[in-house]
Amino acid sequence: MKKALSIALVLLFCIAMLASCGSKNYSSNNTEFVIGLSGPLTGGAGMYGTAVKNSAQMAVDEINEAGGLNGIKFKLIALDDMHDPTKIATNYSSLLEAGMQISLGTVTTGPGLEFKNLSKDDNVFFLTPSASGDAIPEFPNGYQMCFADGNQGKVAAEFVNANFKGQTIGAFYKSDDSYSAGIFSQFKGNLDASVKVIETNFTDANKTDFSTQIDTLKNCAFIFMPTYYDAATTFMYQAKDVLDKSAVYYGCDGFDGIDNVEGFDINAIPQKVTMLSHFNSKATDGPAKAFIDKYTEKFGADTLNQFGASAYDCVYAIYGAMKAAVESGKSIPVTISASDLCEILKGQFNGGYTLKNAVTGSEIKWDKTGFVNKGAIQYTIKEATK
Amino acid sequence: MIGKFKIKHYINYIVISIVAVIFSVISLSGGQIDNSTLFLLEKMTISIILAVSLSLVVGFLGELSLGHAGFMCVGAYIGGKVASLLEESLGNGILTFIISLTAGAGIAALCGIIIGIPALRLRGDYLAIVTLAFGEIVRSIFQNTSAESFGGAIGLSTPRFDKKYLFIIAFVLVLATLAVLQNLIRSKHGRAITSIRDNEIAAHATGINVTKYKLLAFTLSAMFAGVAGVLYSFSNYTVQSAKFGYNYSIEILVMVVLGGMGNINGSIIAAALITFLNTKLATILTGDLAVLQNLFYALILVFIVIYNNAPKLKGFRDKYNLASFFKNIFKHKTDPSIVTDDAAKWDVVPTKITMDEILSVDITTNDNGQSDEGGKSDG
Amino acid sequence: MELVLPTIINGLSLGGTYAMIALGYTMVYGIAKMLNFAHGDIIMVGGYIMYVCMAMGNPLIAVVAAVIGCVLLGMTVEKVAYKPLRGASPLAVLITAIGVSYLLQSLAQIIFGSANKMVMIYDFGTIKLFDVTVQVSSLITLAICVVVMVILTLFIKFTKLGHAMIAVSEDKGAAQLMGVNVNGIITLTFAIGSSLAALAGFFYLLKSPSISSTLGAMPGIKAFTAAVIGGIGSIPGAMLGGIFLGLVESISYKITAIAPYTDAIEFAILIAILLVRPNGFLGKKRREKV
Amino acid sequence: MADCILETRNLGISFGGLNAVQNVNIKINKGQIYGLIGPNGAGKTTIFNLITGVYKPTTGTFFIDGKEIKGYSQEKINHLGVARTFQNIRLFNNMTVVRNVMVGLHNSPDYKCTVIESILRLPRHFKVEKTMREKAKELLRIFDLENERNFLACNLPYGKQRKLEIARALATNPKILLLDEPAAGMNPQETAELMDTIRFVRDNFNVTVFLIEHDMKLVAGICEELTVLNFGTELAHGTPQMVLNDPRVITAYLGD
Repeated sequence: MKKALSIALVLLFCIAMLASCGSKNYSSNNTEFVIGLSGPLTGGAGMYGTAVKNSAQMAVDEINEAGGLNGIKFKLIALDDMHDPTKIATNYSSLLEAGMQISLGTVTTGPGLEFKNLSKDDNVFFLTPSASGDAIPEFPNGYQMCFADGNQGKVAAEFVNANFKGQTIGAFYKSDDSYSAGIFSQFKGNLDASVKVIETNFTDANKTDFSTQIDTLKNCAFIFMPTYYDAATTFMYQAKDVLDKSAVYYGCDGFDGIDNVEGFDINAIPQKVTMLSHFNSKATDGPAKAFIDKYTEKFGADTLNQFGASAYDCVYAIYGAMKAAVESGKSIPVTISASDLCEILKGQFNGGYTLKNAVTGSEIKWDKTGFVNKGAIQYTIKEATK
Repeated sequence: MIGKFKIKHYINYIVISIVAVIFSVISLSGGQIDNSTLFLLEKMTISIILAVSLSLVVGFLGELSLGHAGFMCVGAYIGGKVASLLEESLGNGILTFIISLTAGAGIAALCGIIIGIPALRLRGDYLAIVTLAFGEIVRSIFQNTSAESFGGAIGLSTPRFDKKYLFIIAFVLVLATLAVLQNLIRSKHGRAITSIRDNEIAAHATGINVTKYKLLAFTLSAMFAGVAGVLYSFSNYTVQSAKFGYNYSIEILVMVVLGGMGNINGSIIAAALITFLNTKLATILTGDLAVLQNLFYALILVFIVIYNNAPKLKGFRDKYNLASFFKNIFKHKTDPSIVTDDAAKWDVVPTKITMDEILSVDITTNDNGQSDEGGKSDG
Repeated sequence: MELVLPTIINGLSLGGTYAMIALGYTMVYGIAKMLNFAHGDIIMVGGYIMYVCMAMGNPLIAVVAAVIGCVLLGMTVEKVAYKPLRGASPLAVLITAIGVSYLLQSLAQIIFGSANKMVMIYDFGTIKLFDVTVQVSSLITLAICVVVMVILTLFIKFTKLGHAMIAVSEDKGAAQLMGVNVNGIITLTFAIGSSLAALAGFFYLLKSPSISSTLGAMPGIKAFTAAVIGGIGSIPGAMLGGIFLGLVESISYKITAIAPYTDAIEFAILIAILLVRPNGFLGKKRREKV
Repeated sequence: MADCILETRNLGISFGGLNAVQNVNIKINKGQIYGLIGPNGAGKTTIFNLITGVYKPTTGTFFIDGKEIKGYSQEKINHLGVARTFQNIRLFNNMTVVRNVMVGLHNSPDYKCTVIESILRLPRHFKVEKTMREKAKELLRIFDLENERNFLACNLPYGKQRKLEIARALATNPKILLLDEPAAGMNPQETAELMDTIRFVRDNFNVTVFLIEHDMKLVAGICEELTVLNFGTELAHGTPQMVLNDPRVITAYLGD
């Protein structure tokens, strides 16, 4: 028995070893520029990951059809992390071993915190479409396409300061979620002293019955709700008859897609629902409209959201920056190492590179901190029912 | 018999050492090891430590702990915090590691004592629920701490140890864990712990200090879970409490069950195997297929336990069990009832006496009515 | 008063669902003497059955289908997974139950995907009660809970089957000798427990219409907590425990400083009660015999 | 008093108002073989449970070797020299026979070895393990179990399981050995062997034996003194001849 066990043990480790031997310079055999991405393709946040993957693929296909970068094509590799930070180390290595030279980072913040550290060690450039944590672009190689949480909280606080001076507003957030708690703390920190905020929260284990929270907020005319849409819909459903019909929900980018949830009719909610966004999913003109049409045609409207729009812009931003670098005389061979490419792209992004007429903004720039600089939209998902 | 060196008692140390040395030599000589292999090795060592330490409580003491990830959580947060505090003054070296390891494992052991106290009064289902509750409490507390102390919802940023060396340290820790737990189990104290598993009432009557040994088992088990936690915090940049939920505790339990309870080598193999599969499957199975992995765990739990424990399958088991299969191959002893190994042979879940059995036994003799204390279903 | 009354009413609303689940838990635990970890997941299955049936549009059909489906599922699980282990150690049964719970969750995820599904079964609306707006469905839940509690108590006290159940819970061997069909009684217990789970799933979805494969896991554990607090095996205890837990949750959420720790508080209360009074509020004392 | 190993004074316990045992006064001298008999449900095992600390008495008290026992744990009482067997055999089923006995030797001062010493594998650990195993084998030889020492306890035949339980109890080096129906389920041949064993144990291990038994042949054959229990109270007390001819005892056993 013992012998058999030990033989099995040795065999197992040998398999592990054999499975692992490979080359060190992963990109040296590349025939395309490889863009890596890790996001939740399944699970509760699967809608976001899917949107990002689809949109990024769409952008890659468009660029390739147009001839790529001087004839060199791009390739997107997207891995599933199920919004679980512990999957990132594996995903990251797999991406690197698959030849990743540039990255879109992660779709969500929790895993992104792990990703930014790993990519720092290897100096891999990443531009995340939607991981909005303030700490995501901490290192020089990280950039964001979406507004950082702090920024969202700040913008929301400014909105409240301007409109609700001296009044009482409500807030509802998820206390054990980095995204939700992060935005809320920034929001609270930037709030005018005259605004009184009644706060309630919930945790992952209690996300189904919000009667206590609703009762606490029942007299509020304005409710700031920096949560993802799943909890928000439950809250709205349970509160629809309790809150005043004229009350306003105000969410951040987590609200995105709330009007597309299967089985949930946003119009059954009498209250007004608004969100802070950089993308208008009902746009009737401009690049946004073009994107919406193309996306809906290819993948349907179910996963159409700002995450995808952002990812679409990310790919174009990277492409644009590489093109600009080549035009300015830099050489970018297809087998360039991730670290060398990172230096080139950093130079571009820090040097005032601007993405114009994009889906999520008409003029998108970055500063050295990695935060994005573009205009925000106050987007009304639905008006109050009369 | 005792004192004689027997290679089979040390085979697991030898195998693990060989693997560790092979990889160390390749890694340190600048050889070709992928990062993903190093991650895999780190994860495997963490899983092995967790599985072996849980095996002490589940396999040898015979109590079900559903909060093992909670102890790991304590180790990870405390170890990570100490490391990040020390990083400035001491750098990210071995000294920092040792101090944080001591702190993390120590606090986790303390939690083990705290959870061991209910273990003295409760058993079976109730204890399982208490350990589950403990795991959730720990997670909930770390999740809601302020950003300055333990990072709150965002998680604690911890220094990551150089991955070229971390797995070597991890292997050393695996060997240390094995040494401590195996030496304990193969001693008079281990026998005492196993006797509690086999028959707690008889253990009391035989003068075994049940309190002491239950606490000892829980504390050591928690301590090594803490060690695994500290390793985890060093192998990751952030420690996020969501990782240490109920599901993770179950995953560790699956390793112990798959390896055969009370079989340390089995736990090691199962831990390595499941971690390996997890990592490889994660890249192969995407989309909703990823759930197949969980389905696989579930099936392992249900079938292995039923196969090993169903009273009706006893004859079948005796005939076709793995042990006799291997014995036939290697032409060893043919009588399956003879066991000469020092670790108690025990593929079967412990036969803890149920409340039912205790009650029913004496009803037949002391039926003056005094034994009529069974829980009535209608209260 | 302005704060107290709504808190109590909300607590009752929260507690009603827990009580409903806890009733099923306590039935199974009290008679089969096993902790059916999969109980919460049967609720989830009931939810998905209702989700599928609602496509046909009739809430009544959905509920009936869910009850039938859950009863069949409960009986199958008992036959396939638990019955072979009768007479084996409780640890083996416990681990199998955890396995079954996992199995149901992953099967549901494979079939229905991992994204949340919304299903509006029926909207009963709200009413004002002492100036507090309450979901009518919460009140119905509480009322049905009381009715179920009374029926179950009467059933066990006054029917032959009920007496057989008590006999099985006291001593399976002796009951068998007295001509009680032990396996049949345990299957019946699971059937009753599962139908209660289906009902609980219904009331759960009335309140929060979002279904996922882990829908039942946490409420299941919380309801077990409730059953233990009330005294496991005691039917009125389950009700009491559920409402107590609901009140604790409601109060805890009212106090901003401790709100994030609500889960921790609930579990801490569980540990404290198990240590101080292992039999809960209404449970009977059991003595260990040698 | 000096040669009295166990004395109970008005010992009693009630479960929820029901008096399971009341006012039991038993006095056992050193070296005696003392029997406790009575119909089913008379409270015999309850008395054993009281003496071994499983239950705490609600009234009265008892002395072991002149020492009053108050609220002691089962382990502590065992350390004071009380060892027992169980009516329904309680062995460590998944451990080997020799290890069952070694658990019994666990607390002996001869085999002291701390947890740290064991974990670090200091010399004492090896010495203790070796001597413990030798001692256990010696005990098994006495009970004719040496050849089965590497069997799992659950694989032993019934009679040998009973013997192993006695061997394990003896390994704790008791002053008084409590045997709960040792002959239950044995055939006459085995019972006769058992009687010899019990005498042998008493003579060679310097212990007092206190036993519960239904087999009147065994009781009459080896007990020097008897107490009869009925409905939790003492019915009769004396030598086997006296007690077994007492009409009250006959009534209690056979009914009116």
